[in-house]
Order: sequence, then structure tokens, then C-alpha cells
Amino acid sequence: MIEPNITPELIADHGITPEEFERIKGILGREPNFTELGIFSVMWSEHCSYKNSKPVLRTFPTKGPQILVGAGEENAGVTDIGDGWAISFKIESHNHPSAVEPFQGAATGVGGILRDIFTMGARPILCMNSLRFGPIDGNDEAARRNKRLFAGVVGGIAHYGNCVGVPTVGGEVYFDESYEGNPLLNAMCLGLLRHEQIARGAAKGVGNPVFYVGPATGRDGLAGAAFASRELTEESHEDRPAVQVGDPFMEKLVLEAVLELLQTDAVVGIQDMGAAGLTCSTCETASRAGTGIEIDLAKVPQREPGMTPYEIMLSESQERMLVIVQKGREAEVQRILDKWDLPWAEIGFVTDTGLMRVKNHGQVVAEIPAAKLANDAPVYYRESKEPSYFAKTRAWKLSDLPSLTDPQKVLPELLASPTVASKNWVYRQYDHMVQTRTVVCPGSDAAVVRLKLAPPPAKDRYLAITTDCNGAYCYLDPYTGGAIAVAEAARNIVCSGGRPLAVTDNLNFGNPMKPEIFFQVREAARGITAGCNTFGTPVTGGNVSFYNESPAGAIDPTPVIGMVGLIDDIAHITTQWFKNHGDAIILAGNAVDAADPYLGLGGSEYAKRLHHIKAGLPPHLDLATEKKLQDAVLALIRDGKIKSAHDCSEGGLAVALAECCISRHPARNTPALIGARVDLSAFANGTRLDALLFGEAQSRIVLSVAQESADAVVAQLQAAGVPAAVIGAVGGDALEIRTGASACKWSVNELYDAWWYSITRKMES
Amino acid sequence: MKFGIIQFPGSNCDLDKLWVLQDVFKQEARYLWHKDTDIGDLDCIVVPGGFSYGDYLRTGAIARFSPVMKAVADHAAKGKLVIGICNGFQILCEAGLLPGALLRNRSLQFRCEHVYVRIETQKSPFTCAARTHEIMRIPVAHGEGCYFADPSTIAELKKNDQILFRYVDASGKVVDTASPNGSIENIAGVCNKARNVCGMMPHPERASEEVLGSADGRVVWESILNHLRGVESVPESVLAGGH
Amino acid sequence: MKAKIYVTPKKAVLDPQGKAVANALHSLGYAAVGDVHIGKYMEIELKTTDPAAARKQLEEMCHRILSNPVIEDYRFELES
Amino acid sequence: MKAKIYVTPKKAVLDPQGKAVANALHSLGYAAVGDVHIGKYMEIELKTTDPAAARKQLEEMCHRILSNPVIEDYRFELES
Ligand SMILES: Nc1ncnc2c1ncn2[C@@H]1O[C@H](COP(=O)(O)OP(=O)(O)O)[C@@H](O)[C@H]1O
Ligand SMILES: [Mg+2]
Repeated sequence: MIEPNITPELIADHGITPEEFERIKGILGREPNFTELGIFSVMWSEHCSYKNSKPVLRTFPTKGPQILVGAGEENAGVTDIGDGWAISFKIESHNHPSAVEPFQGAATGVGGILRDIFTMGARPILCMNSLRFGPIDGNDEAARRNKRLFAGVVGGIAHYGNCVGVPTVGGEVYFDESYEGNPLLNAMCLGLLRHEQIARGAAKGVGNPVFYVGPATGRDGLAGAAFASRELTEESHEDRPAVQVGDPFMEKLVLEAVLELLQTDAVVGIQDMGAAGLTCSTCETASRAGTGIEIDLAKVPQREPGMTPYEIMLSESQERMLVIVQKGREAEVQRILDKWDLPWAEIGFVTDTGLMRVKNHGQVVAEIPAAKLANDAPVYYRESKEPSYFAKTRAWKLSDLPSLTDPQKVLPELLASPTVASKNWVYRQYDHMVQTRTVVCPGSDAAVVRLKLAPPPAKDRYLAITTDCNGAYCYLDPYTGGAIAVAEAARNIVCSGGRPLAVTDNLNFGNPMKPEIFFQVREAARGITAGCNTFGTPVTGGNVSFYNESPAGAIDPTPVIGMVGLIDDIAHITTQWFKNHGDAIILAGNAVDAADPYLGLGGSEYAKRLHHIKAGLPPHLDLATEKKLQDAVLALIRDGKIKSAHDCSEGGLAVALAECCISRHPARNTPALIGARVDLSAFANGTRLDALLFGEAQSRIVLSVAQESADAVVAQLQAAGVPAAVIGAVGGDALEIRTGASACKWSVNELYDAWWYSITRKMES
Repeated sequence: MKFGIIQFPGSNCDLDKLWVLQDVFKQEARYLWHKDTDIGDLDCIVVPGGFSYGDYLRTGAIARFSPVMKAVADHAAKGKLVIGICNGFQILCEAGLLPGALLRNRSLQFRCEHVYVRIETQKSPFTCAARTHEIMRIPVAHGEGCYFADPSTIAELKKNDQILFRYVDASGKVVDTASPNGSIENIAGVCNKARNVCGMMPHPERASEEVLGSADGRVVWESILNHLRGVESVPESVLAGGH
Repeated sequence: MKAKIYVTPKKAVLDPQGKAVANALHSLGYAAVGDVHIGKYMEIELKTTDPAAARKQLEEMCHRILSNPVIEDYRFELES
Repeated sequence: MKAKIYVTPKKAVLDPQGKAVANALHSLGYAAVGDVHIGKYMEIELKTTDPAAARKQLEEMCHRILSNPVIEDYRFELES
């Protein structure tokens, strides 16, 4: 086999800078060969090394009494939920593969995050996903392409998750021009385990055999990590070998076998072969244990003849695991793998050399200090500079926005905006009930699952889970946008009856080498940190996805927050829809935020959708105010006073009220619609009508309570320092909103039709 | 009563079945491995949902050749109970233990949602505890649930009262839009001629506890238990307040 | 030897996929497209040199597992 | 005219379905079975009489929607 010479061009092709190459030579004490160059290039890619984001990630709060395994220690963090039980959860992107091949890209994204969780020893009990696409309105070339991507991604998530048998219980989807050509797929998974079941990805015990488990290695997905660390260009569609095909059936077998293996103590360490495949799993396990590892590639099952060491080490074929077995216990491990009909091979052993030594038919083809490879990638403090577009977006004044005269048409239009509209076209394709844990199915503020720790009728435990991020807010002000993502997630948890516990994050940005992009990264992270500190939710892990740019430019900064909350009692579980005729409707929080120069309209769905304006500043957020609101509402829920709670987000108060009326959906084609009469006249004086109805002021929750407890609830909120007022009553078959002299009335049927079928109509036209 | 729940590679509703039978209904229930040939003495075999063998080729096509399926056929031949749910229904059809086949949903999409399902007859071990035309609100979750059989088989099913479940609207009417998959005559579940083997696409185990939003599916398990206990048919008055 | 197997939906069976593809082609402007039918195509390597035996086996495989006679027809070709 | 289109997984791409079917056939005792590949077979009616134009259209349809060129190959035959 003839390997190419190491030329400056080859080095550059591998995304390695001349300084990095010097550093590699320093580590090896010589020039790397071709295989070693490939190994360094994937391990030192942004995707694996976080070289451009580490300094930022270090600023996140990651500690807390609930943290059992912290961020970055292992494949995923582990968080205590009491009584010896724990959860492990994480979010991960698969943006570039999804741009090139949406179905398989999304499917393998789900596969990868599932493996991160079950290698921790946890049984995956739910998935979520956060998606971004270009607009799907109309039928021009671009819209058709966006629809194809959207349909493909959703189909791929469904295909994989449904087959493995993990329910997809929620998520979010936004549509915006900035994601045109660079859609986002962030998949989150959460697993359940006992404290004593936490598994480690460490190659401990010199002499212990190293097993390869799963299907044979092919040329698919060659160097996907490097692919994820580049901008998408016109030529990206030629990056085809980087696309992998997933086999969820195999994943299910691997999952069951791994959990069964971990029940024995015959396994000392385990890691999935995700990004950078065999390379990453071998050097990281050795590095964590402070050992070395030696493997022979001739023993690695291969799908195609003639694969080179370079290809085998860099392949990202799916559904493979590396398992380090206690010496002498091989037979036990083999019995379990055979039971599940899984292919496996013993490919090497743990050494005390600190080296990752790779042989091929006995001949050494790569030899690199494992810890240096895994941990000594350069770390860059990138330059940051305030984006020049701020000058333009901030020059825009609220007075430039024409005033609203006829809200009657606007509300249905906003409800039909794909970002606001019901996502049933998406979630009905996902099995969201398998495992019979889902207590609140998709369609409310957060998903709620029971953990089935105790057989009925004994007391069980419940989790609330949500993902949130508004990219337009982050574009206009990354700090506030980042903080709002956390605040909104926490608000969704609280509205569902939970107390926020911990978060995972997925930082989706453009090219961090550009100072204006890095500014966004740094500021958004600062906002996330502020938010997490406020709500006491440490970051347990996450993922960074840079280079999300298409020829038209970078995506809006999109730091997605996945948050988990604990619900202490079944009675606290709360949903967003109105329940009974006659109940009082209470707005907790200010109708209009006087501290906001844009009155909640900057970056709002209203400004974007109806006026095609993405300018100004995002809604103002005061974290202390937000915390007060959430604490007060949670206390009321715990007191059993609240019948429904819904946070105000995209589309503002009018959309939130409409959703309370139309979002309860007991069965196919059978919504349970309920009207409401609302009077906002008290707030209408001297304020803009558009801000009152559609402004996206933060720190607001729409509650409904029994009429007789309305006064007490308002008093309790006010006593806690939260502005509150009764704004109407539930009932009838129309939503009526009075604002001073004028009033609007919409039949709930009309609103429901606009909201529920909007995405279906667009996808089927 | 003794229940056996089959585990094929790719089954994923097996745990849910064990939970509902063992923890909710307090019955003796255990797993049967797909490679088992001796399944011992059981009152009822449950073929669970999931994606046996990845649903590759056709749903149920590969699973039906598993060693355990011979034992299932023997069990059924003795007149003992077998119930296949979702993928289990597909497997029983492929195995020839039930008539017909399940095609891709007419929408070409997987569908997970609650639907209304009417119990068409009480004359089966799987529906004997139901009230006349009882309607269940119950989840479905499948990509291939469109029931198909040729016209003479359908006529035969009707003649023998073998159609156990149909998709209906909230008022109990059989209408096209009530069906999540485009099944012929809105069929959601059938039994064999001997009435001891049942297949259904909806998931009664996902609607057997109030906390999951519906306990309407309990009637299926209660029917099986009544039948096994020899309580053939319960007077309507007793059931009126039930489930 | 190599067998090529074609499994197609029976006439009486709905073919929503065929319909969907036909619609998609029309909306992309392919007006000449008429009916579309979609089935499966399989290639199987057979390590045997006896065509008669191979045919017999294939017939059996198609009937038992590769197709479902309730909803599908099949045919195959054998190449050496 | 009628077109017959064959869409098959690319060689370098994983074909889990083919693999699962091959395993199933082995365990049913068909020991002679080697590799199995599973793809799609489509029949499309074309209301045209010009084979050259039909071919050009088919080529385009296959590339744009009938196959996924990232992971699949296609070929077609035209019959009149
Ligand atoms: N990609 C998705 N997958 C599954 N469920 C989704 C997805 N997108 C939205 N949903 C569900 O639809 C409901 C509404 O979502 P969203 O409009 O984002 O709510 P909110 O504004 O309250 O965060 C939620 O229950 C959510 O989980
Ligand atoms: Mg919300």
C-alpha cells in the first residue's frame, strides 16, 4: 500500500494549520505518517476537540449538589434525582449531514445521541429535537427545497427513534431565512439509571481485552467530524462519503446488549464509536484511564475489501461500540453478545505505555501518546468584535413600525405562521407513547413523563422536559437571547408543574474564526450562564456546532437549551389549555414591559411575519423578575390553585390566549375547543395595540383558576412582587379580546383551523 | 393467570406489556425469547409491538419464522389465547394465524395519536367484558396499519363476526376521517374463525392507567381475564359503572 | 448465479406510494407521466451452479418469505 | 411507453435490509444464499412517443426524485 507523502497541501487539506503541524511533530518527536495525520485531523477538529469553544464552555456553571458526573467528564453528564436514581441527558447536533442527506443525517443524529446515553449505563426513556429550516411558504424552488429538508429530517428522526422504541416526546421547530441551506437538527436524549449503574468510558486494567461490538466498518462517514467542522459550500453535496446510513434495528440490539453487559461487572469501560469512530474511542478511553491501548486493524470486521488503516481508523460507520472487558470474563461477555446476535471481535488490549498503538497485521501503522491526542489539541481564544449589523438593526425605531389598526386578520395569520402553528404534522410522526411513560404528550409547554419507579398505585416520580431558543432574539442581542433561551425553558418547566433541575445546551453558530461570529458565541454563552445561575440549573453537557453558514451567510446564532425539571407530585402536573367554562383568566406579569424601548416587538414573530422586519432589540429580560414570577407560579401550582398555565412566547399575549383555547386535543380530528372573553382595556391606555396583543414581553404566564379563588391567586402573586390581574373568563365558543374602545372576536373554530392545519397545508401543497 | 410475552429482536412494547399485566393487573407474566421452542404452560400469549427484525422486507415477515412461532401456532391450535398488538398483529397475519395483511398507511407516514375505536362484538375472549358498542379512546402508533383482505375474506369476516374493532369518530360513526391509516372498512382489529387469536393495531397497554390520559383499553385485558376465569359474559348492569 | 426478483403490489391493492410519486412528478412539470407503480427489487447471489435447483429454491423463497401472496405478486430472473 | 426503473443502494453504503433478509434466508436453511441487496422497482407510464425525449426526462426524474443519488444508484429500461 502506497501512502501519500506529507506535503503542505495534504496538511492543509486535513484542516491542520502549520502551527498545529509543528505541535504534532513536537508530540511525536517526528513527522506523522499519513494515518497519523488523519487521526490528528479528526481528533483536533472543532467537533472533537472544541478547540475554538473551550474557553467559552469553561465559563458555564457546571457544579451543583445534583451533579453526579459533570460536563465533559464522560459521554454525557449524570444528574441525581433522589432515592438512588439518576438521569443522564444530552443534546447533540447533526446539522451538516442533515443538510446533505436529511433523512439519514437526522436518523444517524438520533442514533448517536442514544448511544451517548446508554453507554453511561442509562436506559434511554425519551428523545426531543430542536429543528430549524428555511421558510416553507409558497412553492418556489427555495420553499420546495426547505420542505424537502424538513420532511426528510422529520422522517429520519421518526424512522430511527420509533424503531429503537424510545418515545420522542417534544421539541421545537422554527422557520427563518437564515437557516436556508443550513438547517439545524439538534437531537436530545434522556436516560434513567441507578447511581451504582453509572458506566465509565475508561480503558482501565492493563492486559484487559478490548472488544469491538457491532456491524462491520465500511467507508461510509469517512471523516464526518472534519466535515462538521467546515462551512457548507456548493461542493458539500460532493461530500457524499461523509453521509452514513443508520440501522436502528442494530442500534436496538446494541442498546439491549450493552445494558445487559453493564448489569454484569465483566465490563470495565465502554464507549461508542461516534465522531472519529475507532480513533476517538480508543484514545479517549485510554486517556481517561491514564493507560495505553493497542489494537490490530486486521481484527476489525470490515465491510469492504481493501480498506486502508487510514480509512478504518476514520470511518464513522454507525452502531459500533468499544468495550473493555475484565480479563478472564470474556466468555460471559461473548454469551450476551451472541444472545443478541451481535457481531463482535477482540481487537486489542489495554497497555501501560500511555500510547495508542495501532497495528495492521502486526505492523505498527500509528503510535501516538493517547492523552496528548485526546486532550492537547490547541485551544484558541478567538478574536471577537461587535457585529457591524448592530448599527443597522439598532438604528431601527419602534416608531418605524406602522401602527396596527385591524388585529382581526392578524391573529389567524400569526397562528398560521409555521413557527407559531401547531407542530402536529411533526410529532404525530413520532411514537411519543412507547414505554408508557408519557403523561403530557407533545402539544403543551413541556413534555411530562413518569419514571415508573414504583408499580401503581405507589408514588411515582415525574420529569418535565423542554427545548427552547429564539434565534432572532440572539441575532439582535446574543446575550439577551441566550438568557431568554434559559428563562423560557425554565418557564415552560414551571408552567408544567416542575422545578428546573439542570440543562444541556447545543451552541449552533457560524464560523468562529470570524470575530463577529465569535462575539455572538461569547455573548450568548454569557447570557446562558446568567440564566443558569438564576434558576440554579447547572450545565451537564452539550454540544458545539460551528461553521453553520451557507453561501448567503451565517445562521442566526442558535444556542438551544434543553432543560429538565422535577415534578414532585402527580397533582402538580399542569397543562397549557383552559379547562372549564367560567374559570377566571389571570395574567401574571406585565401586559407591556415599559423598560423595553421596543415594547416586546423587536425580533417578534409579528414584526417578522407581518412586516418582514428583524430589527431593534429582543424583548427586555430581567432575570430577578423572571425568577420571582416562576417561583410564585410554582408555589400556586403546588397549592393546587392553578387549572392551566401557559407561557407567553412567540406571538405574544394574543397568541398565548388563543393557544389556551384551541390546543387541547383528546383524539384524532377531535379537538376540545373552548372560548374566552378577555378585557385588556386596563392596559390599553396610551400603549401601542400591536405591543399589547403581539409583543413578546418576557416573564409572563397566562393562568386559569376557579372563579372563587381568583382574588386570592392575584393577591398571592402580588404579595410575591409579581404584577397580576384578572383579565377575563373562560367560556363560549369564541375568543373575544377587548382593548379599550375596540374589540375583536374570533370563533375558536377559525383559530383552530388556521393553527392546527397550517403546516400540513403547506407541506401538502 | 399466566401470560407469556414474546421478545423478538426489535420488539419494543414488550416491557410495556409486562408492566400492564404484572404491575397494573397483578398477573403472572414472563417473557418468551424468540429462540424458545418450549414455552411451557401458558393461558395467553402476547405478541407485542415494535419493529421485529427492523421490519425489514415487510413488517412481521422475518419474525414469523422465529422458532417460538411454532410454539405459538401449537398453543393457538389447542384453542388457547393469543393476542397480537401492532407489530404483533402484523406478525400474526404474516404467520397465517389471522386473515389479511397490513399495508403502509395511506398517508405514507407513521401515525401516533389517540383515536376512537368501537368494540364491534362482545363475542370474543378479547371483548367479552365490553358494553355494547363501547367506544375506547386509545393510542395508535404505526406506519403500516392499513388492514387489507380480499373481498371474499372481508365477507367471511363479517359473516363470522370476526371484526372486533373499528375506527370511529367521537360519536361512534364509522367515517373515513376517523381512520389513521386507511384500513378497509375502518378495521382496527380482527380475530380468527375459532375466536381465540386476536390482532389489533391500537395499543390497549397505553390506555390502561388514568395517569396516561385514558384507561379505556383496560376492557381488553379485563375481557381476557374474565374469559380465562370462566366468566363468559357479564350482565350489562354490572359493567355500566365499570372501567 | 444471481437472481433478480421483482415483487409488485397486486392490482386490487392500493398503491399510495405510486400515487404520491405520480403526483410529485406532475407537480414538478412532468406532464407525460401516467400511472406509477412501485414495488421491490432484490438481487440475491446464489452459490450453486444448478439452474433447476436454484429455480426451485427461489420459487420457494419468494412464496414463503420474499413476498406476501395476500398483497403481492412476484417474478424472478436467473443469471449465471 | 413504459419505463422500468431499478433503484439500488450504492455499494459503499450500508444495506441493513439486505443483510437482515440474507440472515433470515440462512436461518431458514437456504445455505446457498450469498449477498442480498434490496432496492426499489418502479413502472412508469409515459404518454410520449419520442424515446430520446423520454430518456432525457427519465434520467432527470431519477436523479431528482426517484432515487436519492447520495446513497442510491439507478438504472432504467424503456419499452414501447
Ligand atoms: N420537533 C418537534 N418534535 C416533537 N414535538 C415538537 C416539535 N416541535 C414542537 N413540538 C411540540 O409542540 C408543542 C409546541 O411547541 P412550541 O411552539 O415550541 O412551544 P413553546 O412555544 O411553548 O415552547 C410542544 O409540546 C412541543 O414539544
Ligand atoms: Mg411555551
